[in-house]
Amino acid sequence: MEAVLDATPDRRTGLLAVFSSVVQRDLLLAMRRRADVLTSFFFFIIVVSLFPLGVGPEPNTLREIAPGVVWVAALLASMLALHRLLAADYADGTLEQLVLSPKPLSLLMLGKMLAHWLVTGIPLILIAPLLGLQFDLPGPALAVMALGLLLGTPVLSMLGAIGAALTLGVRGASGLIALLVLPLYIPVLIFGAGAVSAAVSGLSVEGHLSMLAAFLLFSAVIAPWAAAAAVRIAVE
Amino acid sequence: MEAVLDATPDRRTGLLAVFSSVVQRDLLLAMRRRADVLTSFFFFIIVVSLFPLGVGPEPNTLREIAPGVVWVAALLASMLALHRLLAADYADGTLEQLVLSPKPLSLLMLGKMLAHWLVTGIPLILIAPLLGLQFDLPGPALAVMALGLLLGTPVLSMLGAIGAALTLGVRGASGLIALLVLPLYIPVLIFGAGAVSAAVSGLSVEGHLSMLAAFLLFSAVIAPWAAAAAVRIAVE
Amino acid sequence: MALNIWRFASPQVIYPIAGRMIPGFMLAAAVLALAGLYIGFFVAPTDFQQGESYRIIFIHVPAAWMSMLIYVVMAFWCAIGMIMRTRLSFMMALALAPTGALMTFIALWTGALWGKPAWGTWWVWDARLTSELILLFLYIGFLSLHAAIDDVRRADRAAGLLALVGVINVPIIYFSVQWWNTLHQGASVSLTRAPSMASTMLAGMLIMVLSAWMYSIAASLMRLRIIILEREADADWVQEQIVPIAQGAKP
Amino acid sequence: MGVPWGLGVLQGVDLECIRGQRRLFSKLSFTVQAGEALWVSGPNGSGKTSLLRILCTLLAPESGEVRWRGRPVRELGEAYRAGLTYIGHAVAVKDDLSSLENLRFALAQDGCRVAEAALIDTLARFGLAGREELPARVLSQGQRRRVSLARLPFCADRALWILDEPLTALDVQAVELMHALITAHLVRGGVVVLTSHQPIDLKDVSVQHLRMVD
Amino acid sequence: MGVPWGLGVLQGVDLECIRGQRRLFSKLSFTVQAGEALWVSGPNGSGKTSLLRILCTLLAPESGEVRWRGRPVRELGEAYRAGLTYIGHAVAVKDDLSSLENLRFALAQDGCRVAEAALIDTLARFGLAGREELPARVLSQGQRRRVSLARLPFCADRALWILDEPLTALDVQAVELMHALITAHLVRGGVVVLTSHQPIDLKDVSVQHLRMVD
Ligand code: HEM
Ligand SMILES: Nc1ncnc2c1ncn2[C@@H]1O[C@H](COP(=O)(O)OP(=O)(O)OP(=O)(O)O)[C@@H](O)[C@H]1O
Ligand SMILES: Nc1ncnc2c1ncn2[C@@H]1O[C@H](COP(=O)(O)OP(=O)(O)OP(=O)(O)O)[C@@H](O)[C@H]1O
Ligand SMILES: [Mg+2]
Ligand SMILES: [Mg+2]
Repeated sequence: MEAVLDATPDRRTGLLAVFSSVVQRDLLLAMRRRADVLTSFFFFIIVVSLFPLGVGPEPNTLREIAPGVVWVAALLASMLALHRLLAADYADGTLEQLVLSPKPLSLLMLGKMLAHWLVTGIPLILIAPLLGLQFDLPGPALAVMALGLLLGTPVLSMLGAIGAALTLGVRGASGLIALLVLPLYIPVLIFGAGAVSAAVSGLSVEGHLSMLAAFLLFSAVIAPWAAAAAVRIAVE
Repeated sequence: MEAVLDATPDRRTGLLAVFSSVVQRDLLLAMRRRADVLTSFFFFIIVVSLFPLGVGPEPNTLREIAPGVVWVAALLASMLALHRLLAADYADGTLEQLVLSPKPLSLLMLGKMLAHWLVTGIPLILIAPLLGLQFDLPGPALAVMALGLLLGTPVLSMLGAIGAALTLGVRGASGLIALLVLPLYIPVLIFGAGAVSAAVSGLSVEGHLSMLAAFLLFSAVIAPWAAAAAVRIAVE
Repeated sequence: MALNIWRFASPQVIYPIAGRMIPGFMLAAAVLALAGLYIGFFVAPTDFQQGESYRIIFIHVPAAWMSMLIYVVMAFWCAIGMIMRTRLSFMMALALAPTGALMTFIALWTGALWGKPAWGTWWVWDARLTSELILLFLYIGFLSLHAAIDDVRRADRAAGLLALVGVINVPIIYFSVQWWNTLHQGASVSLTRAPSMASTMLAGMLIMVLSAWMYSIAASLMRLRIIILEREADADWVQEQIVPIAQGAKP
Repeated sequence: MGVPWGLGVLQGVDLECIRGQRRLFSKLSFTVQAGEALWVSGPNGSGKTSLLRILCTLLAPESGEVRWRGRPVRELGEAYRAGLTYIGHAVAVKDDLSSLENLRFALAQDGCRVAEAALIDTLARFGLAGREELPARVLSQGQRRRVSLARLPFCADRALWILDEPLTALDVQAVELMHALITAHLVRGGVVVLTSHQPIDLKDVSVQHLRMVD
Repeated sequence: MGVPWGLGVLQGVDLECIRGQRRLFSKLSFTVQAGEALWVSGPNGSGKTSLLRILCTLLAPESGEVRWRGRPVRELGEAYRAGLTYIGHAVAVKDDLSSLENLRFALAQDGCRVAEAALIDTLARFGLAGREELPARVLSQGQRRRVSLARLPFCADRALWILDEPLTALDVQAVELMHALITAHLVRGGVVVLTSHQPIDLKDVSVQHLRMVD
């Protein structure tokens, strides 16, 4: 019995250690549910593939709608995984524990956003060019698409986390998230898809991409703080 | 104390009463979470409206992609609400109680499917023609779209319930549902969007619509049974 | 009768029988593949419309047919397992799925390779192609669902149910060319176009189909043996099989 | 088959339960007579919940069988479930519905229709007077459990009650009420199977104690 | 704020709590000394959980304040939370992680790094030997609670423990272990606030009993 009563932890761990433990735990959970990691990925592929089915096989139309379709699918795939970003932690009491942590909650939220992006964003970025190929997009447009997604998907994860936090414990959360988050996603969609369209027609893409970069910076500053505030409200 | 101990219930209630109590309860829950009812609705509207943003304002392209976009959005909106169809009942023990009911489980499942359709399907059918109008679809095509949705959305609810039941308590369920269910939705998508496209080009839509009707009959026979089987597997 | 045999055939009985059958099927697969490819690439004449590229048919069609057939067989085993509660049938189904997915993948890939010279594009969103893609998703869904559930009994039955529901897709693939007018050939087009070639082409194709059958059976049996070992790891007969092997004895 | 009725109402015969790689119990047999309670106790994880789920057919035993009035419950099917009330760990209470609605629907799905007044009355006796209309979300832990237990008085006509830790989270007064309910059910000839880490304090009725071991 | 240190370590001053339209308590004041336990008991719904959540700042009181070493906890903020361990009704155990991983991450998020061996050792003492690698999903109700409680031995350096019904679902042996843990914490000068419907059986330490009324 004695040993139990005086286990001595090492409490000199810094911010970074706590941050990375949050990221690690979420990644580990995602790996456990291996299906999950693959799923937003497959969801993305399936949604992208659904459109041509509904729209018909005309290659010119397809090339024209490709940027929009890929970006809308990326939005939806990113959103699909949002519900599990915080809801499970809320239900089982983990979130209370995070709120009671002496480390800044916004940092912990940033960790969760990072994990979400690693699990949902990265696979999209990797597969999108392949799907674009099937829509017959030219090479430079594919590169622009990947770059745009690289800048845009973290924004999706960060804004999404705010929505997820705001809807915690709210009746019908998973639907409400969509409602809150999709409008916030629209600027990303417009500039992301715009960049690809511009590349297809050989125009300059710099303006679009730098807007995306600006969104990224902006949400990196705002989102962790906003999400933390929302979580505090939800836990109360 | 005595009164508590000998309350006498009236147990001569038939199948229909139990069925309608399942439907009523789910409808009441949906009304309580009023946000939810509105959400798959707004989700539908937002997704449909996102496309013109991503694709660009060219009216001919829009008219061409409209049937596909509306149907894909309907698929996704219907799928979005699937997770809550059974997962909450599973988590809080309600599903166990349904399984232990002496009434046939498949009937109770049909009740849940009906409630899901009333909450997610009906609003889509009502709003879709309005959205089609914005894509510049002609009148007859709008009527065909509404009719197609009327036949198709119950199929989505029923097939979806199977997917929801199969993924109960499974790691990463909400994603896995998408993976399982979207492929099953594809035939509905093809014939649903096909009917509208045919109507746009003035062709006969009878073949498409009767395929949808056949799907409806087929899934009305298969789905309650399959969902009940899946629920039994999950509860064990 | 056949059903009865399966019903009472225990994993313990099947394990050694499968072991004995595998080499035969493998050999047959190899020989038939060699013969089929020889006929396909050296005997069958060049197609006057498509040139040499049509020869991909000797891989494409067998793979496409197998992909559908295996799914049906898999669903059949699942149905047997659900109705008769036999463990072995679920193991059969699980053993078939990866081969089915592989065949589907090959059909898609060779189809795409063929599409470039034939239609000028790798991929079109045509009904046949798409429903074949759905088949791949169904296989993946089956395997993912199975993998996502820890309890084997539950995983078997849940995935089995999915397989049964998904069987509806197979007729869609098969009849898609009739239901929609698509880029993809209908069932008889390529054979009637040049009647003089039909017999050698047909022979080559059929031999390749047979070879695919043999390969699929062999591969599934191999996987079946592994699954049996995994699931029966605690059983005495497995211990007797494995322990001597681990100690260096001949299996 | 062939077991004469006199041998007992609820029987477990050589039950075996395996979860994962672990054999929780095997060769577990017991016989409960009408009017008798079976109190299952034992350390955490010893298989109490698993046993109860086997008894109500939610879980299939690895081997052995459960018999009700001499017949295997797998054969009885719906007929068995029609005489059974199971209240598990999960309370089956919907956050978004009020106590009253929760109770009403729980009973309706059980196929029984009850007058509104009787429902309100019962809730009051379960200490929820004035809280009938509150959504269950805001109720305390113990109050949520009370809502799920408030079904029991209406299940007097179901011979077999299977209750998994019904006393958890209940305060002293509610524990007494539960004791009274269970006693009344036994007196009228019902069978009650329940688990509890606290001792069961039933007077004037026969309680069989099944101790699970780890 | 003028309250001398000697008056106690944890103080509730004129606390009032209103949920919905209902005033759960008001003018509630108490003082807990170092080395003393506060056992909160009372009927279901009387506001025990609400009080504990107020004490750990998860809930704001309607009026009144909580003081720690004489200073209002709202002012102390992070400094207060750094000396606090709260284990609520929700166990914060992830179904998909093993017991070991659950414990490791719970500690890591608390900012404390522990050797693997110590974790395994502690889990064993909580009766989870041989189950360290099982996903929490398959654990029994009591075992899940044990996983969440296994954090406590590593929180010896946190002065204030707030535990909401820590004994629920625990078997006799685990209850004893909890008593020992709490006693040890009090002996070393910590403060423990806990709720329980079962009587708290702490010897040789001073336990203050706060009875909530409905
Ligand atoms: C990725 C693209 C493709 C897919 C997914 C695909 C799929 C299939 C499937 C599933 C079958 C078997 C169904 C049946 O026998 O009716 C099949 C057969 C066949 N495919 Fe493809 N195919 C693709 C591309 C092509 C291309 C580009 C050609 C030639 C231009 C082609 C020519 C054929 C022929 C000749 C048959 C045999 C039809 C028969 O005699 O029954 N396929 N394909
Ligand atoms: N997949 C598995 N592998 C190993 N053990 C498992 C698995 N699934 C369940 N178990 C074990 O089975 C037991 C389930 O016990 P059950 O829930 O029936 O216990 P209980 O007696 O009700 O306990 P409690 O008092 O805590 O409620 C646990 O010991 C659990 O660890
Ligand atoms: N919106 C509301 N309107 C009215 N009453 C409310 C509202 N929200 C909460 N309550 C009441 O507040 C109380 C919350 O009690 P709390 O959870 O603190 O009780 P507790 O003492 O922990 O009970 P238990 O022993 O059951 O855990 C309950 O009586 C609940 O009915
Ligand atoms: Mg239990
Ligand atoms: Mg409480």
